[in-house]
Amino acid sequence: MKSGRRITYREAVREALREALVKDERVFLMGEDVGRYGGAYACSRGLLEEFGEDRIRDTPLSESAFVGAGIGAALGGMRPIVEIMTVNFSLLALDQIVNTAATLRHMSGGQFSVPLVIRMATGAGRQLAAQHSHSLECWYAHVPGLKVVSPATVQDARGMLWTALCDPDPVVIFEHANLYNDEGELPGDGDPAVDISRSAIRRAGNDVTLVGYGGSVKKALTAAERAASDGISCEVIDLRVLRPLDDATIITSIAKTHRAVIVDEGWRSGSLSAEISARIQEQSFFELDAPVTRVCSAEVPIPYPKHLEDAATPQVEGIVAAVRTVMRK
Amino acid sequence: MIEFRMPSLGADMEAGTLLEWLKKPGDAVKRGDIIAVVETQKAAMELEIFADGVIDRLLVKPGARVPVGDVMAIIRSSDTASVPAVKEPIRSTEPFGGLDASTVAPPSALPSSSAGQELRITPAARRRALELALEPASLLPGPDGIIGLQEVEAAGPGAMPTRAKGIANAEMRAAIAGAMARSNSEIPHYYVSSTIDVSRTMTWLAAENAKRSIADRLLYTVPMIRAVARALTKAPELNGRFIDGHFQPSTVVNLGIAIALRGGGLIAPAIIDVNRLSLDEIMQRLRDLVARVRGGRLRGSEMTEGTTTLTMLGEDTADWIMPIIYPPQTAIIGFGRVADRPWITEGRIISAKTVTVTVAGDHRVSDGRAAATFLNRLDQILQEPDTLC
Amino acid sequence: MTDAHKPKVHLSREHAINLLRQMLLIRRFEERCAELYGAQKIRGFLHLYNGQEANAVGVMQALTPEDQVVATYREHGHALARGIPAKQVMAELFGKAAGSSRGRGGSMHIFDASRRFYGGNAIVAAGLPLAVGLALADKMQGRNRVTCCFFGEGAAAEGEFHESLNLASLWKLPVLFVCENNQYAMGTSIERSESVAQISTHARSYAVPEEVVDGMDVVAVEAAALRAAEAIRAGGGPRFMENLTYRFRGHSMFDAELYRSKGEIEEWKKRDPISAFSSWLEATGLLRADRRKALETGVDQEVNDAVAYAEAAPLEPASDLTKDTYTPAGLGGAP
Amino acid sequence: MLNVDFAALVKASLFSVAPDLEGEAIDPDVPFRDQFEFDSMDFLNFIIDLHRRTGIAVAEPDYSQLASLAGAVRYLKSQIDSQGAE
Repeated sequence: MKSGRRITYREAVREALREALVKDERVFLMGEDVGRYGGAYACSRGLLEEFGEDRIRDTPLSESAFVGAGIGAALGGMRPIVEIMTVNFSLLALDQIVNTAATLRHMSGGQFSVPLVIRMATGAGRQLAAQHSHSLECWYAHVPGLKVVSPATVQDARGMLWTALCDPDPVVIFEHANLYNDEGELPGDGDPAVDISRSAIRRAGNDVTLVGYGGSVKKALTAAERAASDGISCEVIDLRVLRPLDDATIITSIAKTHRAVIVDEGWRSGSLSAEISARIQEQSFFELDAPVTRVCSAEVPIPYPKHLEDAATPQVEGIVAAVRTVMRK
Repeated sequence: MIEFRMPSLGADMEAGTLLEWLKKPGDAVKRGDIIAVVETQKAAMELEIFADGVIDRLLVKPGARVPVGDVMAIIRSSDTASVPAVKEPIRSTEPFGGLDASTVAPPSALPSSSAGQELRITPAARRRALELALEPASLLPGPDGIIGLQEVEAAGPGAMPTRAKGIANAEMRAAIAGAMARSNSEIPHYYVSSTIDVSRTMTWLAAENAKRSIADRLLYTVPMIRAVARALTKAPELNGRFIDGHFQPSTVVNLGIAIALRGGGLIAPAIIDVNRLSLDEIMQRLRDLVARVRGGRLRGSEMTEGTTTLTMLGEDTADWIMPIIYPPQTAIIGFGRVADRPWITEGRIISAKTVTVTVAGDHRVSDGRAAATFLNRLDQILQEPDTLC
Repeated sequence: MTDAHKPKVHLSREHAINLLRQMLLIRRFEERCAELYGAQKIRGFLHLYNGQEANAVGVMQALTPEDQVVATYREHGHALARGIPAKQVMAELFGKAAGSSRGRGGSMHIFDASRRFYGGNAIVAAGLPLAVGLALADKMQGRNRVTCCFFGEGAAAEGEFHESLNLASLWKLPVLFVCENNQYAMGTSIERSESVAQISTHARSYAVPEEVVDGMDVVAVEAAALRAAEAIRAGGGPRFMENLTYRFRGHSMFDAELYRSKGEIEEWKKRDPISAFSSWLEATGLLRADRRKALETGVDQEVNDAVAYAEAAPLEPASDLTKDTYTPAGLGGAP
Repeated sequence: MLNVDFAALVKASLFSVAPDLEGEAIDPDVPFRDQFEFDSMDFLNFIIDLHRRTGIAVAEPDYSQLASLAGAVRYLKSQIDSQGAE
């Protein structure tokens, strides 16, 4: 087996894009600054030179139109990858995504599929203030007709794109902005494609089930290490897929630990963690030895100054405190 | 003749108030003509007629509130290509053809919170307490006032038994109490008893135990169980079950043994097919049953397979007992305490170890003669203890 | 647009009768819908096409079965003119499983994959980006066909209208934009919603060749559509038609039409596209009076059959509720 | 087995039979059967455990002497002394 190699999350995304463009000529990348500029997070650097303007399309700042055009092109037999620079700008294209991409198949009585992949960066942590620090994955994970994934590791960033392109229905991929520079291990050989249906246990444990996704997974792992020195064994679950949710992995873990803490960078009210908490209560009520606890963003527009941004968003200390709470320590 | 009805003019319109008729009886009308004006919550709207003909009768006067679909006028149709009469509009609009509510599974019944003071116990702890036959109210909460798994495990038996799958005793006790009450009212009990000299059997047992290592000693209940099981084969009406109004005799003797519960109450799990077992096997089954009753780990089958039950008072307790049958069985055998009592043999009074055995029977199935047959057979067996092995 | 290179419409008798019959079918269909809505057989929102028949019928003559159509919520005329059977459209309005979208879409969401009819759309102007995308796919895969997108003048106020025209022009995409300017965006006349009342001027500002057409004259509409389609097929990029027309009924069923006068409606009714065309045909001898009556009877029968079909068709069982939310595994032509 | 705390030893055997008794006060002179649920099976298991701990096999006729804590302690002591004397 060829030994694994370490690359950054950004390089993993670029490799995935390049592989898709090579493997299927129907694939093309469309979005703001994806071509000449090489991508707002430099994920498509070099692709314009290799594949040309026809398949690496810089668009005007018309999110609704180019996302709508992506839907139309998918209907027309292409396999578009539409990059919306960040979830913050996707609000302008919500109507196209929700009222057309997600709805068309069911509403047309099954006549049309929309094989479209939409990628967008998400999350706070770089002092971009309220309008550029949103974490709205739960809005998309709320909509039937969409699949929503959140690669937290380099391996998932490398492997999810191709699987998403193979899916006949629209898939939305959220890449947390804080992950692009992280380095990670990629297996040496074999097909890098990974599934987009199951959650993964990143760390086994017996006392508390710690659930997180995207940028929150590494914080959960750090918190688990700290809790271990405190004699508490945490099992860390990386959701990977936000719709459909993989209840089984969570429920099985809680049958062992009897306690759950969910880390979610969205605002608490109506968040994805609220949905997960409700499902745990419905399916594991008699297994619970403590109320399901959530660590979410404070319900405020994310502030600009670092100390306030940190105070507003989930941090390792808060996760450790939540773990101690459910352990009644 | 065509009925002109109040049309629905919008998704949320229920009725309209007639402002004025624009046609009068006898007027000719053709498709598309406006024949009336009505007031709706939005604005005044003109009503169109979709048929050619002549106004016959106007049924509603201006100012009247007319629900959508009600008839307002009658038109004599002159139109040859008669427009198919529009069937009665569906009054209640059934969205989605009656969406089946079960698609959203309602949560199962909410666990009842304990009465009295506010007992803060977690669901997992409540379930574990039941498994360990521990009364939640009797458990000591942690410093935070909550009873969690750790508090239950601390109160439970020393060794942390693995998550046993048996029936929780508390539930079982409640179920049996119910059965007893029913039995007492539904089953017509008759009672027959006789006193038996068990000296030979007790002497035989003492000799047998003296030969055995201490761990292999037999309790005196073991030879009694053996004798009862064999004697029952002579009185089949005492060994079976009464279900749906008729008696089902059993080919084997599954003898229920009444065992005392820690928190009070009797439970009678059965030793299955006693007559196939050796004395040592009976002793082992008995020891196992007692341990599992205490640990709350009985199997469902043990509680339901019994064909007759044996209940025995301890050494210095009482002389005889009138027990109640465990439904759906049809008899129960009660042993008083074994003790030295005066006894007549060959005209002389001697001291002998005797016991009074009472048969309670179900008069719908058997009568005293069956009980007497059983008791005589039991007596004979207990006089020849070496046949017990 | 000078007359010099206006291709003449070759108006044979058979073609003329066909145009008239299609418009008549739409008119009777819509009138029957109004009645059925009053009887609560059709529910929800209903936007009728009476008066604008010439646009759908005229433009459809310039499209081939390979071309693609994107419409709006006032789409019965476009669906029927595109060839979707009246039975299927009516069954869809009744919400029956035999409807064009299995009864799930209703009046505003009629779809037909076999006829490349990519449906109505309840969101004003939301169809434009879709059409741009379909055309983009054709261009990238070397297919030479037209994607025709219908919308009202109200769409011009939406961002997507401007974004789509810019994209189509920027990338030279084969889109035929057809704006049916019926003077009123819901309850607001065009003077009160558009700084520039002539919508086609917007097209010019994105360098998209445009033409203003009399939307009450089916022959004029057909001629203009043929010209535009021909230019698009020649690789000339998008084209824009502004059809000046008028709707004889309210924006939707619950419209008291307080915003316009009776007189104005009567004035436009004098130019009813059906009666104007049929009297012109009779004058030129292409159409005999008895032939017109036979057409009317035939159309009435087709509409009655459609209603009977819709009435008898079953509802979709509630157990199918979530069916087709996602594509079943194995379908969808994975790459 | 000289200065063995016989009371603790007897209690240990008792608790092996009935663990839930641990922590409850046991009156040395009142027979076990009259203080808590303790039937013939429990008594036999108690005797077997005593044998395991002390090697003393209590004969059935002597059972009645071990009916209470004090009685059991006295019996065990007497057995030890008699063994010592042999």
